[in-house]
Amino acid sequence: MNAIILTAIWGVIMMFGGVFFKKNTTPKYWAIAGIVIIIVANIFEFFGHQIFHVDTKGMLRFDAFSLHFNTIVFICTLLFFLLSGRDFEKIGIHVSEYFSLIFFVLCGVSIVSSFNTLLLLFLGIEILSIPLYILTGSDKRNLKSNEASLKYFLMGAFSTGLMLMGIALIYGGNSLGSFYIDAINLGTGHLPVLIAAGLVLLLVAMSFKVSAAPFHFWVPDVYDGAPTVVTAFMSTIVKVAGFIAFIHLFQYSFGAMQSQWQTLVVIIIAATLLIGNVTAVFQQSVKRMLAYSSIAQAGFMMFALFALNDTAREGILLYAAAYSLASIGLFSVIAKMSDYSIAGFNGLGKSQPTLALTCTIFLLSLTGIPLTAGFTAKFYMLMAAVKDGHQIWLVIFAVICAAISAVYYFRVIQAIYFKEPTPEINAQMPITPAFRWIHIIIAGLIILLGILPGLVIDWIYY
Amino acid sequence: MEIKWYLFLSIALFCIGMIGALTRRNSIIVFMCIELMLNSVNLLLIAFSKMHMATVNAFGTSMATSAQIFVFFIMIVAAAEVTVGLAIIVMMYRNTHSIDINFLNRLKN
Amino acid sequence: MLGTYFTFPELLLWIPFVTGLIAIFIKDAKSVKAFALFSSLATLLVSVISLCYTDVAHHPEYVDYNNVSYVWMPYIGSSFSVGLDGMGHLLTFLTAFSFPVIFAATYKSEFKNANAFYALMLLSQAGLMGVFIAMDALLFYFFWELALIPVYFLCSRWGGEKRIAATFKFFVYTFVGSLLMLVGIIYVYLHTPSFSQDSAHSFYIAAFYKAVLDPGQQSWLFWLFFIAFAIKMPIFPFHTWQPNSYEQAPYPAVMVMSGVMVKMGVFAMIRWLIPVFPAAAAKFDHVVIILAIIGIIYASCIAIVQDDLKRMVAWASIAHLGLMGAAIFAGNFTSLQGTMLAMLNHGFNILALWIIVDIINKTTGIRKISELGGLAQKSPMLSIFFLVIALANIGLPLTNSFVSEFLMLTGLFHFNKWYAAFACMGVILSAVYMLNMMKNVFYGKMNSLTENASAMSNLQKMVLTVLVIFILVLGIYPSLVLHLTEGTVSNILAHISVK
Amino acid sequence: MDAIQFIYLVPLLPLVGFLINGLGRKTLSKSLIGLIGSGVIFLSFCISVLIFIAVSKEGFTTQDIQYFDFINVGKLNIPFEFQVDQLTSLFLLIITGVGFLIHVYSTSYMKEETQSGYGRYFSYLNLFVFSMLLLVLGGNYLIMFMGWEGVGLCSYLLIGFWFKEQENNNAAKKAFVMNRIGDVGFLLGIFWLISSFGTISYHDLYNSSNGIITSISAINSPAIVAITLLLFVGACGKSAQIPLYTWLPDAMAGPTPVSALIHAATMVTAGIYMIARSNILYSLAPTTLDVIAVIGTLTAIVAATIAIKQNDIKKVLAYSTVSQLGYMFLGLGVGAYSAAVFHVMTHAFFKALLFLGAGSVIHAMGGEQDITKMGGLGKKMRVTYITFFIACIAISGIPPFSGFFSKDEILSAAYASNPLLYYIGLGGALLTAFYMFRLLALTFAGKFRGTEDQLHHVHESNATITIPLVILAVLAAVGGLVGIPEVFVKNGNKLNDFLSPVFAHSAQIIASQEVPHQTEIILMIVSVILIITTSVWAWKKYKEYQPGTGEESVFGKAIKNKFYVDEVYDRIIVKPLNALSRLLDNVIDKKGIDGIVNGVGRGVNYGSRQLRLLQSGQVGSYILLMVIGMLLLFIIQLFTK
Amino acid sequence: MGITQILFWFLTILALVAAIGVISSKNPIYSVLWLIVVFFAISGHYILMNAQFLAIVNIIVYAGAIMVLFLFVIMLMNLNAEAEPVKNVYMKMAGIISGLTLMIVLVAALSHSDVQNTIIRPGTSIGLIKNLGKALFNQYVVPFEISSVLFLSAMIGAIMLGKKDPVKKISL
Repeated sequence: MNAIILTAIWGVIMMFGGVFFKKNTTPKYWAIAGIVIIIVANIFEFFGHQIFHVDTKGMLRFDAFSLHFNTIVFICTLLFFLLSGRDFEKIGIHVSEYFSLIFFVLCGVSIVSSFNTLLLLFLGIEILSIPLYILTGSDKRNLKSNEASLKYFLMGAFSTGLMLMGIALIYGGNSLGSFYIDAINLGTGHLPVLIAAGLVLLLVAMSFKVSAAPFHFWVPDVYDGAPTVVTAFMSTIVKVAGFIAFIHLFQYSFGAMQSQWQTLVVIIIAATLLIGNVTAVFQQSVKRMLAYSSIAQAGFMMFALFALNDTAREGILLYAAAYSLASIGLFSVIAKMSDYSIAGFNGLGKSQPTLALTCTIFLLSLTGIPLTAGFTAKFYMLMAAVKDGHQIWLVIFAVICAAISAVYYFRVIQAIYFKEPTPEINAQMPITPAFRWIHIIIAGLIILLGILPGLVIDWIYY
Repeated sequence: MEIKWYLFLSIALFCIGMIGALTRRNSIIVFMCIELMLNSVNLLLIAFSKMHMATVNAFGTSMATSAQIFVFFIMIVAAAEVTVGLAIIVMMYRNTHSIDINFLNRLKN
Repeated sequence: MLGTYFTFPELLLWIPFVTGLIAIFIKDAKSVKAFALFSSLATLLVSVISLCYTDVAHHPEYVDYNNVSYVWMPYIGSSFSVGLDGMGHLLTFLTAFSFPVIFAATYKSEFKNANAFYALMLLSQAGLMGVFIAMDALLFYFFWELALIPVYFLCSRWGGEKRIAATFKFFVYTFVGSLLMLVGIIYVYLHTPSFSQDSAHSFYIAAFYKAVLDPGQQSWLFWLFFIAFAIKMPIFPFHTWQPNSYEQAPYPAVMVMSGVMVKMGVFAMIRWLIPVFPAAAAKFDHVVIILAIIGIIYASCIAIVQDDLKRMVAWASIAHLGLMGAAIFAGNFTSLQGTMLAMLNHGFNILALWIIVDIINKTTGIRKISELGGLAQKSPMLSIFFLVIALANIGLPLTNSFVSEFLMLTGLFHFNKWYAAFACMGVILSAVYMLNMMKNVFYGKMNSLTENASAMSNLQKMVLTVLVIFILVLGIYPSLVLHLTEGTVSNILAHISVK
Repeated sequence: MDAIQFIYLVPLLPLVGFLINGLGRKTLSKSLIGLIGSGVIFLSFCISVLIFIAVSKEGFTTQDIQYFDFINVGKLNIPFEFQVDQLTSLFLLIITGVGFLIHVYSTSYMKEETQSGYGRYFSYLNLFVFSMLLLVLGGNYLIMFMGWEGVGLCSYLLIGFWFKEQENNNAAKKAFVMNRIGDVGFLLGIFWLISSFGTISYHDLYNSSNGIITSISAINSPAIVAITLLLFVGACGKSAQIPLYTWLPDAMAGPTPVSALIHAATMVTAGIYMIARSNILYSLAPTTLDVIAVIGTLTAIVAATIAIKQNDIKKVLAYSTVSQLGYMFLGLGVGAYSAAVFHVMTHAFFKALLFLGAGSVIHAMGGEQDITKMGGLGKKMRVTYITFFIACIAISGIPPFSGFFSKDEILSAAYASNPLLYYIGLGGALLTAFYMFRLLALTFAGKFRGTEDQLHHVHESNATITIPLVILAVLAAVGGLVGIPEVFVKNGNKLNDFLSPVFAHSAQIIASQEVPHQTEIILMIVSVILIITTSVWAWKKYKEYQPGTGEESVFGKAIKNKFYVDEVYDRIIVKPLNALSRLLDNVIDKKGIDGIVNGVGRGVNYGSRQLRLLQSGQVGSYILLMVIGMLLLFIIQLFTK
Repeated sequence: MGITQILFWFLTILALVAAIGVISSKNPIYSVLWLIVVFFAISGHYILMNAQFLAIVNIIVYAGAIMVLFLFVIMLMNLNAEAEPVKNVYMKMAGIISGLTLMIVLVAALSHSDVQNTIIRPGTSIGLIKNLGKALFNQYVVPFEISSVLFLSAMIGAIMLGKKDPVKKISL
């Protein structure tokens, strides 16, 4: 609850800050201060010290898992602010408002990680999405940004419609007439047809949010068109929040009858892995490539939904951290570049050796090479899936797709180290020592989680 | 009336809205179609709320209430969405003098 | 004593790892070279000392020096367990020995960004060591991949013209294999008994050996593991990455790859494949052996017509590893002992061969066999070295490979006479291509290109002499190695027969 | 017994010589190199003599000396061991004795080599002797195989001694590879032995009291036939029998003393030794013996036929060796093991003599080897001429020279076994007489047919060359007397008696068929008369030879071109192998397997290009695709159960 | 057929016809008007089901506010029938077919649901404002507050996107 309230409050503070802040650079520091406070408050709540005592009537449920997830997300956001805070200034003049919207998104994130009724799921998802529609279009005079924003908005609204229809059907189908997600849980019996239809609609709507195929079509265009710094935020933090909501919902409401809808998840996973990985291979723009790669990674994260066991819950947290850290790091570099194509990375190994090394670590992590968090995350996902015991072929298919993913991630690595730099492009990237150090910290975190995943996982059982 | 007629009606409205969203290129009309879809959901929810009228929750209120409140929230959200959506459409119109959803087509492949 | 604070496997792993990290920061090319050489010599020293601490049968306290296990990820039953058994000793020694040899032999070569180069070399050594000492499946997988990454960078950064594509192919190939293996590891893991209260299953090697898998499960799991290992070795038809990447890789990297890395596959088959899936191994032994033998003949034939020295050696290596693959699956004491010996021998021989190819290439600037000739007049010493090494490759008696080939073929013959007969074709064909090379490169008349060939450096002479001495000593007294690995082999055979 | 304790010195000394000469080839002086090279062999020879004396003593039993565990894996234990018996000691004498003479001869013959070449030469020579000694001393098949491959290697090195000429290298390679083919057979034989009996020590296998073989009474059991045949394949390679004989004539590319060494003392006799050593095994496999006899006979006649048309002095001798080896195998094939060994010995003498004599001639002619360009050399090179003449008589089998006795013993044994073999063998003997005297006549008789320069150059060789010739001539003349047939002198066949312990057990297995003494004498007389007639005819025919006479018949041409065997081999083995290799490399591998691998990559790329077209950039189509996906999910969820 | 049924069918047909009118009108303004008709029809249904409060809200918020907003925007842009270019016929067909298929699939599937024949009768006080207001500010106070965040962000967005910034060149 601390997080929800504080993020909302800080969003309001930032909103008013837009009026009072004289310099464009000030909001960044306020935002960093805010997120630090929120992290601290959240950790406090994790250890049982609530600041705000609110009776939610059971509509929100703060367990160790959701609070822990919040902490991870906020820490990622902090790192994101530290790395890319200045890039908001490039979008336009409303820097403070951008931050304010980000905080509202974070409010949505904290809601979807702990919702207990479909109503709050719906509200959370909307709070998460609406600021993002705006942020996507925040580069107002950029037609790509306009286009992305419109596409995102229309499709997002459409998926909201699907989701609401699903909720309505589920409401009608369960005899209790309840929106509480644990009340929907019907045990292992046969799925009533109304609930089955509602489930499919919810699955589709949530798949849309987490960019699983074939509901992923908005992703490449929106990620590509949005200002890079916004892309970094929404492709990482918002997306993993979507996953948490997804899993939360399906585990509590439909977990017991998983066998009746697992096939759908299998189809979605297979399609997502295939489309994400294969399409990414041909992309020339790193930004767009990362968009496809985020689809591909979503395929892996969907395994948590496929398996729905403890390992999957552990894995999704790890995956959230690993994927977010690496992507934030990469996007922060792209945000500094004038050329998003792979050629933009040419010779980075020579001009920016430290950055090159950290980027390589990020890419290796995304590929899933051991000693990086990406590996442990994938490992947990695969383990969860194998533990589930069904559809081993899907796991094998997934690892083959992971191998395909090496193709496009390594194209960037090849550009960094084995290609000669093109002098005119990206000659003077504004790289500060602080930026470098934060990169190193992120890389360090990735490796740390690669060696000791327990650092993240153990807290679930605190 | 049997509940099924409401169900079919709202499905019909939902699908008509969907067909509109699929076939029209005017972004405002597409948006209106989506609103139509939301309204069909509202109708369905209220129909179901009547069905669950007898069930009472832990707080002593009828389960029908929760659905009606839900509809209320849907309306809130729809209003917010409309604000943002129209702002986006207007912004695009300012830049391109078009509200055709296919007019801007820089992002593809 | 030492065992209280540090065990040998740890030292073997951490020395190259830490020095590798340090090496990045030594900007001066000469110093980093010397540093790398000394680091590798230190590792070698540790390895040699560890060899003295092997007699576990008579000195049980030696277990403390050679095995250690730390808590790592207790909640999933994985631990940092490393240990040295006979086979581990053998292969860590090979690794420890190879690197100083490589550094010394290429001491004259200049590499751009020397610090990165030598750092990656040392890191690859650490990865390789890790593979050979890991007693935990997850740890094994970690090192299995980690050994690959530095080599990938080495080859892609310092290789030939088409290096990026060739090396990447190599990378993807092995990556696919290892990911498949990962699925297999997870599956087996979920069928292991518990080894601690913290988790229901364990990655510990003994747990893997005890995993309860019915033959049906073993059948498909076997292939998941097998493909990974077969790609690494490589066994026909998973070999196509090798000639290209060897052709493109810089010499030190290619020495690491063919001298040590390919042994990872052989090693892993013996340690992680056959004892874990004995039923499947028994079921598919014919398939694998036939593939391996096709590989022997196929690769030997292709080696005959190669014009590029590097490609020729690459194909020769595939042929030799084919024999090892067949011998492993013959699965008797003789063939396994032969394979053990062969791993070491092949390491020495191919290393020496690459050193010579490197010298030829560096001094003449060409690699085409057809353009070379008459080097024996220019550099008789080199030709003598090559002769011995070529003979060792052919498997002539009194050289090391003879014993290993003899044992492997004996074992194979015991398994099936026809297989041995076909595998022997490789013995004939190897003579053809090695002598072809001898004839066309060293014999004959000098030409304008080879006239300028300069002599070897003293360091190279020394290294080659050491290698030749090893070749001969092991050829005359192979018991040195056979005694070392006896225990391992009987353990593995016991596992196969028990299950 | 003392000498036998030092038996390890016999091979060790040449090895030491090899090392010293090899390492010091640049620093040591030529004379020192020669001295060391010959000296070590001489010392070995002395020890061999002592061993021979020790072995010939009454009550000697086979000695098995183990040094260390060579290979010890599980149940398979192969020690590094030597075995000494009569056969071994005889071979030791031949190898070191004849080898020593060749060394001495070489010190002078190779004088013109460069310093390092000289050193290299002697080190190889020493290594050669070492390998051969290892071969005969080995106490099990593996040690034998080590020597076996070792001689192959040395022949490779020496044939390609003048490595600047690629022809020599090709010959060397051919020799090695052909040997290798045989060796693989040998190796498989060893494997089979191991898998059947678990051991390959002669001691364990053949020991008269508790040998494993002895306990198996089944004659012609498939395993034994297979083992013996496989081992025989090895022998074919090493001893140049059909079909693996073509390397030997090509091996003439090396220096002439090397040919002497290969043909007389070492290498080619290895096959005979091996079969003689495994006589018990072979006696248990009569089928194999028949095969050996047939192949031996065939080789004898074919090689002899080819020899009559050859013009290269060394080629003639080479084919004669092949032919003589055929006789030896014939002897082995009909179970006359000691006769074969006897022929090995006499052959060593006269063939060494022939080659060394040929070397002397070539030396004198300044490297010329074509006998049609020689003639009349007898006047200028008396010693060479006489010794060569003696050798010719000996090889042709004219009594009382050595060749007569040994060949006669083989032929009579062949007659006892199957008269047909005898007749063919006799035909071969006649051919032998013919080509040897043709050679003699063309070289030494008539007018000189070379250039003026050569005529001036021709001279008798110096003492270091002639003395070995003389010694060998004496041996060739009288060497046969150790094996005088029973027909002439009771217990005259000393060699047979000496070797009898080795073959005793075989004699029990094979019921020996004795030819009646009268028949034997008649056969002998007939053959001698025929041989002498042929010899005289050949001498007459070629005494006044003038080149360029007449057309060759088809058959003659075929003979001259060695029945086109090399060409056939080239056509059916070498070329197809090369073509196959290229096919494998360029088509199967690059296009096939790698093509599939690359195809997967291209497929992914293609898929990528196609799939991204789904991303049309139009919201309408995105929603449409979403709806279709949703429909699919609905159908699956709601309508499939 | 009682009055309720007659009203039901009337409103249903009205809603469907108007909905089709929404998606088939060339002129956006007609679409808006048709949509308002739909809303009225739906509100009628609400009243039939005794959800008076929502019926009123629906009229006020949707028909009154939101649709007016739409009209404003359309008029602001001065759009008329020709403004919309012709869409690809195949896409149209595909859209219609898939939409209809979805409808058929859903109807076919849901007509087997076990609650379908529950009769809905008018006559409770649940839908009254008093009742709902109590629930909203007791049980649903948290979502209610949370929805304010939604509005805030929407507001910021509308302002930010609508405000005229110092001129920056349009980047393509």
